[in-house]
Amino acid sequence: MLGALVPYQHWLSSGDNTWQLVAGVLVGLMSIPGLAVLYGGLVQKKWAVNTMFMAFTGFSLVLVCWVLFSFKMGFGNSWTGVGHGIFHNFIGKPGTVLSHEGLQSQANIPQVSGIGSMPPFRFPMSSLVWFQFVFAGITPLLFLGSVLGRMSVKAWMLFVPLWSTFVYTVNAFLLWGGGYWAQKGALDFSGGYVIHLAAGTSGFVAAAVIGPRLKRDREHAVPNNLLLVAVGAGIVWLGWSGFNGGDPYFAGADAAAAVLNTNLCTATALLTWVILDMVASPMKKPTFLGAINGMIVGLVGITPAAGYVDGFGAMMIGVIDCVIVFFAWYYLSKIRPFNKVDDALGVVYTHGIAGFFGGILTGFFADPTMIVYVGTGKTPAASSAGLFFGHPWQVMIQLFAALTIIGYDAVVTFILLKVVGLITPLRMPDEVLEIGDAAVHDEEVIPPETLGRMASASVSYENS
Amino acid sequence: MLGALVPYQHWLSSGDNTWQLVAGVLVGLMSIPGLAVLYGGLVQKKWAVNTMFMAFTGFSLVLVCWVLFSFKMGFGNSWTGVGHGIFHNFIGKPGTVLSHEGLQSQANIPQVSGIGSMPPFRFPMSSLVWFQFVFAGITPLLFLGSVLGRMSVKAWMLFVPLWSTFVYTVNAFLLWGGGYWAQKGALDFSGGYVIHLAAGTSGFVAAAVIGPRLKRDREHAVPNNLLLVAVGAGIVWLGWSGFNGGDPYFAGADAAAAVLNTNLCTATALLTWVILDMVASPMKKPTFLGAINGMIVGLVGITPAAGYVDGFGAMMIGVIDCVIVFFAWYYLSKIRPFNKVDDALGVVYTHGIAGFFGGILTGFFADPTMIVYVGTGKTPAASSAGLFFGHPWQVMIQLFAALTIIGYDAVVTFILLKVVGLITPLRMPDEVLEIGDAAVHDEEVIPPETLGRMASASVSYENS
Amino acid sequence: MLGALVPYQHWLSSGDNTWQLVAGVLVGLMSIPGLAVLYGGLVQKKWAVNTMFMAFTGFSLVLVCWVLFSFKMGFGNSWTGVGHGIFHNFIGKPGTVLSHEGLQSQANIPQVSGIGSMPPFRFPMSSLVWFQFVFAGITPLLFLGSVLGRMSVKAWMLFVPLWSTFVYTVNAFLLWGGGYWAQKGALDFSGGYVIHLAAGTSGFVAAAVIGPRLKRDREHAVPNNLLLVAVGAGIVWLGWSGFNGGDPYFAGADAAAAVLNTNLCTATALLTWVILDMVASPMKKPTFLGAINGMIVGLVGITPAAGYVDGFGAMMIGVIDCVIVFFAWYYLSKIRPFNKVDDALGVVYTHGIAGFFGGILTGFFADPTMIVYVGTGKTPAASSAGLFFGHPWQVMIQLFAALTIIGYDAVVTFILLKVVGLITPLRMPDEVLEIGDAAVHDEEVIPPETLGRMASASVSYENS
Amino acid sequence: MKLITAVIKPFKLDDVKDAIRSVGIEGMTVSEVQGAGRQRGHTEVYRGAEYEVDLVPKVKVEVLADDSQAQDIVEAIVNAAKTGKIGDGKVWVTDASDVVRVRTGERGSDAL
Amino acid sequence: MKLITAVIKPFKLDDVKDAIRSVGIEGMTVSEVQGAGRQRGHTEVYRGAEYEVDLVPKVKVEVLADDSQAQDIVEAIVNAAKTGKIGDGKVWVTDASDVVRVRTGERGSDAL
Amino acid sequence: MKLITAVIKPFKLDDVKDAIRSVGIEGMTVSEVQGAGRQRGHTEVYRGAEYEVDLVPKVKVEVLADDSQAQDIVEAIVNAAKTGKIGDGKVWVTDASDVVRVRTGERGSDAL
Ligand SMILES: Nc1ncnc2c1ncn2[C@@H]1O[C@H](COP(=O)(O)OP(=O)(O)O)[C@@H](O)[C@H]1O
Ligand SMILES: Nc1ncnc2c1ncn2[C@@H]1O[C@H](COP(=O)(O)OP(=O)(O)O)[C@@H](O)[C@H]1O
Ligand SMILES: Nc1ncnc2c1ncn2[C@@H]1O[C@H](COP(=O)(O)OP(=O)(O)O)[C@@H](O)[C@H]1O
Repeated sequence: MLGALVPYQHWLSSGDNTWQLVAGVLVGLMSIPGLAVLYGGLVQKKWAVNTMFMAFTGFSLVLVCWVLFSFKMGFGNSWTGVGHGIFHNFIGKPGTVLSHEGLQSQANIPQVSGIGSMPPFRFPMSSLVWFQFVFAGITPLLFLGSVLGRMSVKAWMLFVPLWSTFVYTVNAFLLWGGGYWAQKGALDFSGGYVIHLAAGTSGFVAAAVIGPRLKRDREHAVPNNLLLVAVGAGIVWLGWSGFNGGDPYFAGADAAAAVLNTNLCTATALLTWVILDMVASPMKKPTFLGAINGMIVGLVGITPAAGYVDGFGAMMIGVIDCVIVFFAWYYLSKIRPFNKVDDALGVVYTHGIAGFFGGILTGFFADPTMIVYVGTGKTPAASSAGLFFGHPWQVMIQLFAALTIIGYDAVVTFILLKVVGLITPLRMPDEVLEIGDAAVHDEEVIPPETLGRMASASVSYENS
Repeated sequence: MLGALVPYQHWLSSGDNTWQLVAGVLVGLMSIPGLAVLYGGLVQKKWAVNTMFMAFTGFSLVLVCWVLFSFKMGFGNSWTGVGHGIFHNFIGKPGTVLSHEGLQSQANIPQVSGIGSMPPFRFPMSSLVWFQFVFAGITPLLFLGSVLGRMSVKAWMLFVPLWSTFVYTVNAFLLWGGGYWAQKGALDFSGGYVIHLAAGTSGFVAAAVIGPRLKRDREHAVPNNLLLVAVGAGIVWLGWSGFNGGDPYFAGADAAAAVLNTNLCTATALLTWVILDMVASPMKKPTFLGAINGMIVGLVGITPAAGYVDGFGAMMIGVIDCVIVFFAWYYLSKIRPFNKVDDALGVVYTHGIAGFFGGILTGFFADPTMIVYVGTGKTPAASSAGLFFGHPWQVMIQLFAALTIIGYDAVVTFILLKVVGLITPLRMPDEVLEIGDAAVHDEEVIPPETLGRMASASVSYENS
Repeated sequence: MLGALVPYQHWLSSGDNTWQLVAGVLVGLMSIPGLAVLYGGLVQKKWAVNTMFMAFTGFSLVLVCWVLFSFKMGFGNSWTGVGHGIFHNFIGKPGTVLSHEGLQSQANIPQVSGIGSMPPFRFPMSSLVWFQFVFAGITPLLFLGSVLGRMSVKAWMLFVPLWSTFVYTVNAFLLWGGGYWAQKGALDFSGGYVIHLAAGTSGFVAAAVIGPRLKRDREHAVPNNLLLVAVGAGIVWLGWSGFNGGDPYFAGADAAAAVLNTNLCTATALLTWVILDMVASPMKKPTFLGAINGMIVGLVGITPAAGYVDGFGAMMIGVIDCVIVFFAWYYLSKIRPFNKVDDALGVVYTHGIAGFFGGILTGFFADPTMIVYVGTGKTPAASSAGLFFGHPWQVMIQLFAALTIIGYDAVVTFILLKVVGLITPLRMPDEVLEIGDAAVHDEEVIPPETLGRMASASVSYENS
Repeated sequence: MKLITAVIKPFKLDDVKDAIRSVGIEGMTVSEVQGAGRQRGHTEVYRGAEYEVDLVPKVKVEVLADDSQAQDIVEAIVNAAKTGKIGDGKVWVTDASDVVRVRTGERGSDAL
Repeated sequence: MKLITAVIKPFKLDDVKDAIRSVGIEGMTVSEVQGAGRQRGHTEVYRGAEYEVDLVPKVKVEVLADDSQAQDIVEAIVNAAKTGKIGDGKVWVTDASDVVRVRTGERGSDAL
Repeated sequence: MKLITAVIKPFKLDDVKDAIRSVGIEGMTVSEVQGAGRQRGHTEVYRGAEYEVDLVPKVKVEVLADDSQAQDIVEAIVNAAKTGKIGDGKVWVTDASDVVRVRTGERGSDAL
């Protein structure tokens, strides 16, 4: 036979490609419906529809930008060309990934993959674009938790693309795209900084700039349905196996270790919060939402560490990060600036502080016997060591990387919101805030069935 | 060693098999719980249980038929033997796939795979049967949206197997099983015609034959819970990555491209509907259910195209199909026959029309540089070209294939319903319709807890 | 080039590893959010939060024990050393799997894999630990259904780790870890005995020891929301594709057959219950919760059999097991001891009896042409034969294995609860039972929004 | 002043509202209630356990009106709510000694 | 005609319904309400924020009856609803000047 | 005895409760209702179909009080519930001929 059809090119591994695609789907599910209904159930009833609307549109907006220009800003060639220092390694050059090369050629992060620190990818560009998109897409949904209940739809629909373009891509390039902090050896396995610290920081700044919810809403800020919170939280938890498991980019031993560590740290942190609730909270009772908080802290805390630490490290991060966030939640929240900013769902604690300390703890617990990639011949295996494994400087690298993210993201978030504010008001008017969903969207999460009447049924049978 | 146990035969690729199985699970989740709760949340409260009951039983009925006879009708050898013309390439010969060969031998679509147009499969029959079942299983659940709120349970339980056997298998054979339209080069990547146009057409005909819902129900046709709509919609969206991603049958570059295109078209269409809602709807407000409508249109629109078009094509399909469906939804619905048929959830728009134009647009945007299968030696790669890539005839092929589906499905749906109507009434009696779930199933979606009392607790502790 | 980075060791197959990881995620989703919201929706409103809290904490507790000591008790070397008889093949030696070897070395069940009956694994330890954890983690959540609405949180948090350590690991070692019943050839593909018979037995004993729910609660034991039941049930159903599909440990033909069989048996059983509801239940009406019961019976029934039977066997198990459980549910429940124990959700029927007969039926229907592993050279393929295929003794093996599980689990559950009862009361006090969630957790599933006021908002903006 | 209370079938609410308005009263207060009476409830079955709901969903409408309007309103409600089938409901009238409009403090007829 | 209104503990509804029927009245209207009184509410906690619910779920039962039956009904309700613990509720009686059965237009005692 | 019924804006409930307590009455019964009146409802849109909800969520508070306290309570409620915007609601007073505390069987003022 002179030739035949084969399903794919020689560089492609169907196992690795499948893992990358499925991991992407799992992370996608964390956003839609995961976070949409987790937040949709956590807010009071009058804001459930608006919260979900923001989640669905935010996710969509990022994807459109992603393929048009921003994927390359995070994972392409440095915009300012090759060079030293942070300014030459800050952001990638924008470009589309819409062509058949952008979809079907071999995936590649030019400043990272196949050039020593990472084996060449065994899947196509579209798998990489998809996988990295779901991370870019979830980040605005995380900080939505800070600003819901007052941010206007139009402002949201402008701010999300801008933030994703000017903040997220920089975070990603610096740590994952081969930028400055990647070169310095900062560790962020799956986004403790790029995503969670970023969401916590930007959400907090945005909550401050946009201003608080109505007093009346803060006084009745009870969840509308904990069953939906559980649906969302459960999908977020298990979906996180893809979040962290997909980041080695290969379905190997490190991916599996990352999956197990993720779940282990999460279980540990969840139980830690439950125990703290029972002994250190004002009511001394275990609460379901406390368990969910602990769960999120564990998920966030292990994110920068998942494939770098061993199981012991994963459990320690779960305990330590959860204790820190628990006490921040109860005590830090009483002092400035935390008591002056209405961060509606407390994103600054469960994502910002949890991500910050997760990253720092990675600097302590990174275990060099955990092999991310296997060396052959004389090439040593790729792995990383933290303070407890003879590399104390790692903690400082982690700290400085974190401060870069906090500083940059806070400032640019502030500027972008001021710019958006020139175009459209950031807040909804008070009359709209008083009513909520019914005023913003003409919809209610549970419409009062017997108390209304269809007036014009544009899509419905008419009696003839 | 003279021999050993190995996990699988040489023809099997664990990567491809995993992808096919997981893609099947994702599509399965789109039905159960996806559509079940999407529709269950969209209907008014009195019909939520019935809607979900229909979804769970419909899915189950198709699977039983599928393994007993209908899989082979869609994907087996032509019933009427080899020959030319549509009648010799219309439907496969029924047969079971219950034996160990039906489960564990190498998968094969006799008129398609491994015979030039497609490489031989690298997974077993059961993966193929499973993967194709989830498509067969979801289709009746889609047109359930047209007939809910009045179709009787018994009629449903007869109609679904009949429709699946006499309509779905023909659609599938014609386009996917190597039948007439496959031979003519009609493109339907994952079911824009086989599934969505079919569901829209058959649902519409069924709604007409069965008659409208009660006037009282149409006047109170508000959703009972948008959070559940979000749960369902989110699972449907992300699950669609398996819907379209699984259709190359290999976890290669085209699968990845299909996944990315699917999400991209969906995001684009969702945003298009939101913007149209803000500028062209009567209230000029963005609505959550509008976003969901746009999402569905995008998912349906990209379905016939997913692995044939590039990213630009995917976005264009998202915009164009959504604009068409949006205006059909608001204006076409006011004229005959659309204003005379009570298609409860508007399936004819979001699936029928969206699928029809998705298929036509595939005829425009199919990009021949998108490689479905890679050619080796002198064999050219398998790909397809549309009008914008020098193959104008493709649009006509798409059109004629669509008309075949519309015509055949409408007529046979009509006949089957008349037959079912001879056996059992198609509609529930009006007294039952007035009450809803409590009359049909003795269940309510949210039973009034304090207002009732357990009379005979067949499964409960008795005081001794 | 003298060397390079490669993504993984030569023994690792990315396809098999991906399958094992994804199957684990699917099973994890069955617990969280699957069972959490299935049960959370099935209980009356006052217990929804508590039910979900128990599910999330139970799952977490098992994982922590699992990596610290209990995985090795189920899947390690025999604690009492090599030897004959049940006491030398009863339980593994405890040990941690937290080190990098526990995470990244090649997976291995010392008394099973790679030693004749199973090819060597192609994935790392962490994939195995993860995959087997999700089974260990779901089991307590299943028997939660028997004891909810009165078991105290503290007792639960002590009992779950003890039960998992002293009961589950023994079940697993006996049948899956190479213990006594594995050596005798007892068949339990994915846990008909290890998990479901165990949950049914232990739940029933626990319900008896802890005592019934309040009379008042039993009289109002209506579900609080069937839409959430559908969300949970749907995830449980489709997730079960991983439950049974993952158990060959390779993504081969048997995995695919197990997936298809699982769905087929489930669809069959669901329809069987629906038909029995229509002809043999007191009200002669099809019910949604009847369909869900049938679904669960099908899932449980095929679990011990999934990769051993052909499609015909799968359907027969669906029908037979469902008929048995249906009549047990309606008639056995009226006689002692079943009418004396308040098994809140009837776990003893849908898991205990369904699992028992699923296992027995496996002894009838196991088809030796279903190849679990492929033999090469002179090594025969690994497969199993039941009574209908010339191996009548298999039924007795199945029976004795079942009786071992029932006897051991019942006795040890009883002892463990008595021990826990010495430390903390097993039941909540009656005053707490009267109120439910609001008393146990200071939370309600749907807080009454307009009727309360935030008093101290520890995490909220303060007016300055 | 009179307080007219009507317990009606839920789907008749729109008609009853229109009827009351046609008498010249714009305001009313509506709530969802459950009724027992000649109209029988029904049995629900959850997992085989029979659950008797002997109450039927109704809507309660309360209207304050001048003594002079009271009879007209009662008539209007009865006509609008009637289907002739069991369970159509009741209307009753009680005396209200005082009525105040919160916004203005107006009393009596002015408060309506 | 009298309108007897009872606010009771929700789980006593079945007993109260039976008690009213034993006096010979079949019809009544029931609704879910929240009560404040001696029986204290409780505090809920959502993500650390304390939320005071000082209201307690109650069920309200309204029964129209002939003047002659009113006292018996009050007695029957009080006996059936009593647990002796704080929060058992209240029963009160008001005058209804007119009662109509919607279905038939019957008035007064015939309308019950 | 008087029964004071107030229909108010939901977010005013806390203030109204406090106001009633300041007059010396601890007990009251609260329910969620829907009001029609000058305050307009709104239109909701579900998948393009317009759905008119002409009712506005309100809270109803019922308080039994001695005749002597009734006026004070009405004043207190009106003051607490007032925002000055349309839709603040109504308060009305009816006579209760009898009141019983279920727990003790006490009647009249003692039952409050
Ligand atoms: N004695 C009563 N007191 C209060 N409400 C009543 C009384 N009798 C009937 N009702 C209310 O009127 C509704 C209709 O009464 P029912 O006896 O079913 O029908 P009809 O009034 O047509 O004879 C009941 O559901 C209940 O809400
Ligand atoms: N003054 C009142 N006006 C109206 N309802 C009242 C009044 N006082 C009490 N109630 C109702 O009676 C219920 C029981 O009253 P409470 O004071 O708690 O107990 P008890 O009646 O046993 O002393 C309250 O929850 C409330 O619904
Ligand atoms: N005639 C009436 N009978 C009973 N309730 C009324 C009446 N008029 C108004 N209400 C109640 O009072 C509420 C406020 O009345 P509305 O006319 O909107 O404002 P305002 O009292 O400020 O003029 C209404 O929502 C309704 O619940």
